[in-house]
Parts: sequence; C-alpha cells; structure tokens
Amino acid sequence: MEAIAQKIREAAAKLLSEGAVDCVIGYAKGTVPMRDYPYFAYTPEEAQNLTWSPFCTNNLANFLIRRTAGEVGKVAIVAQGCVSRSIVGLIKENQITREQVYILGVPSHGMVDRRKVEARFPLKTITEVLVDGEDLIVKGKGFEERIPQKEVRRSNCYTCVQRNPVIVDEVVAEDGPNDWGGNIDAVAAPWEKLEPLQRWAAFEETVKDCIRCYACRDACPLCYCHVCFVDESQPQWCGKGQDEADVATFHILRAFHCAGRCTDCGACESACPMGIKVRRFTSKIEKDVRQLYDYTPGLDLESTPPLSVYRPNDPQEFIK
Amino acid sequence: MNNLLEYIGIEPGRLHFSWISSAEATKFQDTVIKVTDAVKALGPAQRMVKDIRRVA
Amino acid sequence: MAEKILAKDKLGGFLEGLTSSYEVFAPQESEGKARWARLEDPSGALWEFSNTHLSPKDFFFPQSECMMRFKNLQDGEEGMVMHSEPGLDNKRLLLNIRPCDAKAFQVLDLIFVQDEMTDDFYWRDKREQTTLVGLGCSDPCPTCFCTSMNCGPHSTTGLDVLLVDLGDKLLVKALTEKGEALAQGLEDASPDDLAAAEAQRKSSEEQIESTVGMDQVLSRDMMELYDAGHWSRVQESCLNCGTCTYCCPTCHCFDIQDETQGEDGRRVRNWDSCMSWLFTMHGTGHNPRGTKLDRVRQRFMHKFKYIPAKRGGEIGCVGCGRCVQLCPVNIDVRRVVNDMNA
Amino acid sequence: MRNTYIPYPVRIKQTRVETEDKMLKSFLLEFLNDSDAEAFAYTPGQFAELSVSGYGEIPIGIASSPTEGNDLLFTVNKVGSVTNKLHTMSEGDIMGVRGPLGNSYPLKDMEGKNVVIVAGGFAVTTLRSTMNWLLHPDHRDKYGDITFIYGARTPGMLLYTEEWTEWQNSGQANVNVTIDREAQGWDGLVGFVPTVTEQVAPKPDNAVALICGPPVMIRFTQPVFDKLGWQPEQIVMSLENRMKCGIGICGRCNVGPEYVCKDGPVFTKAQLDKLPKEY
Repeated sequence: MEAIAQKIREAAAKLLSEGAVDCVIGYAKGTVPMRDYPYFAYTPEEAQNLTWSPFCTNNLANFLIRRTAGEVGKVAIVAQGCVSRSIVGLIKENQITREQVYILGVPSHGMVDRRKVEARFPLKTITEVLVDGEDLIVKGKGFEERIPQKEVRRSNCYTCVQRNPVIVDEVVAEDGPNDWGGNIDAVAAPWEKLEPLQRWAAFEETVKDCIRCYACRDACPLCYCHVCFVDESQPQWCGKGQDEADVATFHILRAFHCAGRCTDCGACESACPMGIKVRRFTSKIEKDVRQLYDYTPGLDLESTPPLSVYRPNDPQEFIK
Repeated sequence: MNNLLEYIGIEPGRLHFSWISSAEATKFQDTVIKVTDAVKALGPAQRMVKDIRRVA
Repeated sequence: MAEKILAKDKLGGFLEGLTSSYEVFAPQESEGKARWARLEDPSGALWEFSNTHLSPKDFFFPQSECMMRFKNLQDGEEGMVMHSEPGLDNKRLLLNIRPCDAKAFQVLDLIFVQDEMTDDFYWRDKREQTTLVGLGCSDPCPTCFCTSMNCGPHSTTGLDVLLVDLGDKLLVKALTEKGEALAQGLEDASPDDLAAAEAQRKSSEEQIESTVGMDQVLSRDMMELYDAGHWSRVQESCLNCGTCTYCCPTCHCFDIQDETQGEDGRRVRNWDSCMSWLFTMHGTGHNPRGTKLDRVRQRFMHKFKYIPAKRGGEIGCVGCGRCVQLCPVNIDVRRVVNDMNA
Repeated sequence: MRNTYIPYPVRIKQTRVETEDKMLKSFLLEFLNDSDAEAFAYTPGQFAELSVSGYGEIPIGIASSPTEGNDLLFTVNKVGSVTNKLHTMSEGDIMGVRGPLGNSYPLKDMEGKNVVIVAGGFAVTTLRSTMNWLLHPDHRDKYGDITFIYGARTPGMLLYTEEWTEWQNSGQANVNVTIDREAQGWDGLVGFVPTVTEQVAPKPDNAVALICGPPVMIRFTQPVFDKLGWQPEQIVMSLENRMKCGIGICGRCNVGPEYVCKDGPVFTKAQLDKLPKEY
C-alpha cells in the first residue's frame, strides 16, 4: 500500500515538475480516522502529500466536471477501476474529453467501509486506524483491535468486477486480479425477494434517516446536472421538506437518472452522513440494465449506453 | 422505472406505458379509460402519499 | 445557585417524576449511535456517550416546520388569510444534552430573537417551553474543540441544569429558575462533591486535544480575511452538499415554501444550506455568491467573523466537531480556522 | 406577542399595467383591518413581502409614500412563480403584505441638504416614495434643491409618467427624465443615466445622492459622482438580494455581516466599500 503511495507521489511530482499537467488530483491523509480526502497537488512539493490507502472512498472523477471547470488546466488524476469507469462515462456523455485528463492508473484493493468498523465499537470513539498489511489496527480510548480488511470492506468493493483501471495513461502500479470473486447479481436488488408490502416497509426504513443534504448526489460523478430536478422551482417536481413522499421522490428519481450509467463506485454511500444504503436502489437499476440490455457502464469507450439508443429488439413488454 | 417502482413496493398497475401516435385519437381515448379503470380498481394509493393537513 | 446531589439509586424515581410533568427526550442508543429520542423508559437514557450523531437543534428549529395554514380558495376573503400554527401544548425537557449544544442555542437566541420585528415566534415558543438539563462531558472526542470556542465540557451557558456524573451520584447544578424547580427537594452537595465535580471539569478540559486560535480571526480586518488566499485551497474538494450545515448546531438558514393540496394550504419552512448555489440566486439570473469559493467562504466567515462582529463577540461555532466527523471530503473546520488565524 | 411571519390581509384596490412590455404592473393595496394599517408604519426606502397563498412571498420596495394615506403601492416585475401569479390577480382579490421591512433612506439626516435622486428602470419605486415624501408640503421646506434623474430604455418603459410630469411642472424639483435611444414622439432627454448625471452635474456641497437601479447603471454612475467630487458618505444606495424571512434570520441576503433585509436595503457607499461585493 505504502509502496503504491510512494509511486503515486513520484509520478505526480514528475508530471508537475515537467509541466505536463497543472494539477494532480489524488488523495491525502485526512484529519480523522478512515477519511482520506480528495487532494489537489499543484507543485512537486505538494505531490508529497498524496497518499493511497483503503480509505480513499471519494470518486475523484467528480472533480473533473463542473466543480473545477475553468479552475485548472490539464489535470492528472489517480484512478482505480471505478474512477476510471466514471471517467469513461463522462467522456461518453461529452462532459470531458479524453485529452483533458491524464490518468494515473492504480489497481484497487477495495476500500474500507468506515461504518462497518464503527459498528464494531458501539458508542465508542475510534481515535486512530492503522493499516498493517491485510489488517486494520483500530485504536480508541481503552481498546485496540486488529480487524482483517476483508471483513469490513465496502459492499460494492466485494462485488467489484473491475478493480483495474480500464483506461490509463501511466501505470503507477501493475494490474492485479480484476475481481474479488463476488457475484453482484447475487446481492444486487436485495428486495426482489420480498413481498410488495415488505418492500415498501424496507424502502421506508432505508430512507428514514435522510436529511436531504444531497451528499449522495454531490459526491456522484454522474450527477452533474446544472440544476438538479429536486432544486427546480418552475416547475417544482417535488417538495423541499422532510415529508416522506418528497424524500422518497428524491431517492427514486435520483436512482433512475443513473440508469445505465452507475458504475457502483459506492461514493454515494460513503459520503452519506446518515449511513443510508443508497445502493439498494441503484443496484436494482443496474441489474435490470445488465439483464435487459446486456450492458455494464464504463467498461469501454466504444459501446453505446442503452438508454441513449433505440434498438428494434429492445425489450418492450411493459408497453401496453 | 416500472421495475424500480415495483421493486420499492409501489403496486404494479399504477404506472402504464403506451405507444400512441398523434393520429390515434380513439386508441388514446381507449387507453385513458383502461388506465383510469385499472387505477380506480386499485383504490386510493397508500404509499408515497403526502398529506399536508397532518400535523408534523 | 445551589448545588444539589442526586444519588444514582434514586435516579429512576427522579426521572419517572420528570416524565409526569414533561415530555422528556434524551440521547439513547440506536444502531450503535447515540440519538435523541423520546424517553419512554428511564433506564434507556445514555450516561456514557460522546455526543449525539446530529445536533438537537431540530427540537427548536425542525428541519421542516409548518408555520401557518390557509384555505386554498382563490375567491373569497378567507382564501388568502394566514393562520399561525399554535405553539407547543406541553412542556419539554431535554435530558443529558451536551454543554456545547446548549451553548449553540444561546448563540441562536441572539439571532432568532433580536427585537420586536425579528422575534421568531416558533423558535421562541419552543425555547420557552423547554428545559435543558445538561450532562458535563467526562470523555471528550478527539474532534472536540469547544474550549477554543468560548465553551467547554462543563460549560453552563444556555443550560437550566448541569449534571456532573460522580459515579454513584450526580451533582445537580441548577442554573435558572426552570432549573431550580427541578432541583427542589434534593440534598445539598457536600464540599467533597463540589471538589470532585471541579476535578472532573479540569480533567475534561485537559483532555480536549484540539485547540485553535481565534485571536487573529477576531482582530483581523474583515476584508483582509475575506480576500485571503487560503479560501481557494479550502474549497477545492468541497462537494457543496449540505452535510456540514445540517449537522451543525448553530447553522440556521432556512427556506420558506408554500404547499397546497385540494382546499388546504400551508406555508412551511425547511432547513436550507448556504452551500447550495441556488440559495442566493436572483430571479434575474444574477448570483451574488456564484462560485463554490464564495459559498465555502461564506460559511466560515459567517461563523467566525460575521457573527462575532454582529453579536457582541459571540462565535457562531461551539466546537462540537460534528462537521469534522461527517464532512464527506474531510474539510476540517479546525484547519480552516487555523488558516484564518495565521 | 405578534407573530411577525404572518402577513396582513389586504385587498387589491387597483391594478395598472405600467410598461409597454407588460412586465411591470402596479398594485394598490388596501388593508382589510384598520389596525393593521396603523401597525404598518413605514418610511420611504423600506420594502415589504407580498404574499400570495399557495405561491409564496416576494420582497418588493414600497412605491407609495406614507404621506399618501394608508393604501400601499407596489410595482412588480414578472420574473418568478409568485410574481407571475400576482400579475394574473385582479382588483378585489385578497392577498397578504408583511412588513414594513428593512431600513429607509436617511430622510432625517438629509434635512437641510440638497438631494439628488438617481433612478434606473423599475428601481424607481422606492424613490417615487421618497419624492412624494420630500415634495409633501409638510416636508418640502426642510430640504434644499431636489434633482431627480430617471432613465429607462424607451418612453414606454417609464413608470409614473403623470407624477414626474407634475413634479416637473410644479417647479419643486429639477426633473431630468431620459431614455436610452431616440424614439418617436419623445422630445425629452436622450442618453444613459450616467451621461445625463454628468450633464446635470449635481454639486457635492451639502448634498446627498440616493441611487437605485440595475447593477450596470450603478457601476457607471458611481465614477461620475467620484469625478464630481462626491464623498462615499454622501452616496446612498439601495440593494436587493434574494430574501426569504425578511427579518434578518434566514441567511441568504447577507453582504458580509450585514443583512440586506434588516440592516439594509439602504447603505451608504462608505459602508459598502468596507463590505464584500456579494450583491
């Protein structure tokens, strides 16, 4: 892990000192345990702050779109499998061009779900989490425990099918195994097996804590709409308050807008301050897209997204 | 959309899709009648209902 | 004000007594976190926890609150006349609120109730109907920095009663008339109890690991701070989501919306966030805070410069550390204040 | 204790489409209850939240002057959902008014001084209020020369034509009304407000200028005043930012520590020079 971090620093410093890019977007060590954060290095010295760890849960592709538009020139970005897939998506949707971005490819070893670690220590405060090989050493007041990373990874990382970046300009670390052996279709759309009444109850239970901060949306590289439908006032599509129908509308429609686009990077769930399992909706959508259109988003630059093209054999049983 | 709504527990039958040309007035009329009948048969919606009279 | 003692073995009866005259809320465990909930069973109240996941500001300033109602009839006089929602019809008590959260309400009082015109009925009513019983912190988090923000683990500002957990008993420090009413009939505290409470206060304060300086922030020229170079770095990773503003005990921005349904209508206020670019957007398309930098700077300047300038030096932050823990991109307010203070 | 979020009920007494593009419409409102009219004691420069149930509220400067009686005049530009609805409403309809809100022009401090009023477009509203107040027999003697400069794109976009014509004819004020470009049937001044201001060249000695208009007009008018030797303390401007609560709480209209809705909307240039340009 530290070896890769060192290679990222070296590659970034080289790019910046040669003037090949104006900025390298990577991760730096956070001020709280298990929260490494998006970092923008502009000089070879700043490149020394870059890191690589199991706590890099933000999708950096997010920072290639409007949020930094005009602020930086040519950018290099540290990209593992899911981030590179999001970049592919953004190129396909004409949000960025391939030439604008220089990709420093890194294989993903899977990121840790902070909440799974916290859940092991109810009401306790974790003060430090160290990475020791395949384990985490979790320290707090009056306790220290060793936890294998593989027990506390984010759910989306277990079923990842593309740990290695799909497009790369510079290989920082050699590709590893591309998946963990998890089967996404076995765990996606967990409510399909429930009865309709139970489904609604499960849905309500899932979104009950939502505070509508929109961190899920704002952390998502797909959610680049200038005015999101929830913010529209003319017409106003849904209420702005905490009524459960309005909260539900937000989650249902946001998920739907990601259809055929979501790469299951998990940034939404990692960003949510309330621990809402947003992937319970998006995983259903993507499962349908796989089954109905045989399509997985962000794997290559050539194929056409199914929702933007009409094919005579598109499934249409639902049209009556 | 249909699948997603069913997935979260909205009863099937509240969302309908039809393909009607602007020239097919009769088909439009028939479809609207069919859809309204189908939705009426389901009764008032119980889920995703906002009631602003409720005291928060 | 007198300090009293409540033995832990009498605590159950004491709390039972409270629930008969108040609607009592307290932090309770739910899914591994401390969360505010109605106290149905006195034994459910938490006595050892850092702080609740979200601030209790919702009790006084709900995320969505109906302000007034009207009949949605276009014709006829009744159609457009607004009727205020009534105030609370019962007394509330928040048990084991942390001193930082209570201090936040005192800061918000200065904003919600300023003069005859700026006198927020909804806020004031709930504040008047609610008694705050605080619990001094004995085990602060690494993200707590209250002592740098005119506050502290045993701060009494904004509380009616401060409790200090002394093991087998609680020191009960009544601070207001509302508090006196609660402490009535309890035994007086002994000098030893007082000394033990004082020792705990000192030890808690010493345990606060993070401190930030505010002296330069307060004395520096406002425009110099506003134009400082560090803002462009602070804002880089910001997602402009509302997490920091919604978990913050002092953030108080809101939006007002009308909703109608058949013949009914209501005017509702909802939390809003200065992080949203639409927050300040004019109908004409002009936006006074059009960039992410403008918005990020606004949030910090508001807390650490504008509020002190406007409210007699009070700081718009109490150092609870929630935003530090919850920000999805780890924008750490302590770092930002240090940058501002440099 | 009164709940200051509740609007006073008012009846639309009169409406008038003001401009040729039909985007500006004036509403004369009368209070349903006399006690409300009494409670609504205002001074020129203040604004109010107009409330249309089911649509929301919109902050609008008060165009009438308290010297004109209890009825309130508002001129509303059709831009958003509330104002669009408002434009469809007619005489006799009931709506709400909340206020008066904000501070006013410094009428007291202006006593004994010459007054220059510069208005652009429909921002003339609160300055109409001010003019009516200043020219009222009870007040006129307290002020020196009054210069009124007002510009709009075309003659058809000018508001309150009858009134400023009357001010002009009465000789009580030096009235300069201008349009951007030559137009048929217009024999008055032609040119942008800053240019006209420079031509009229009001002297800074013992004078106060009240400026209200679109940002571009303000941007080009300020240097004219600077050139003529005016000090920032003598220049008074009215701002508008997006607002909701109108009483200094909800947090969106602030310019630095100052809330436009409560500490403003009227600020001197000297004050604004020390504040962020977030308006």
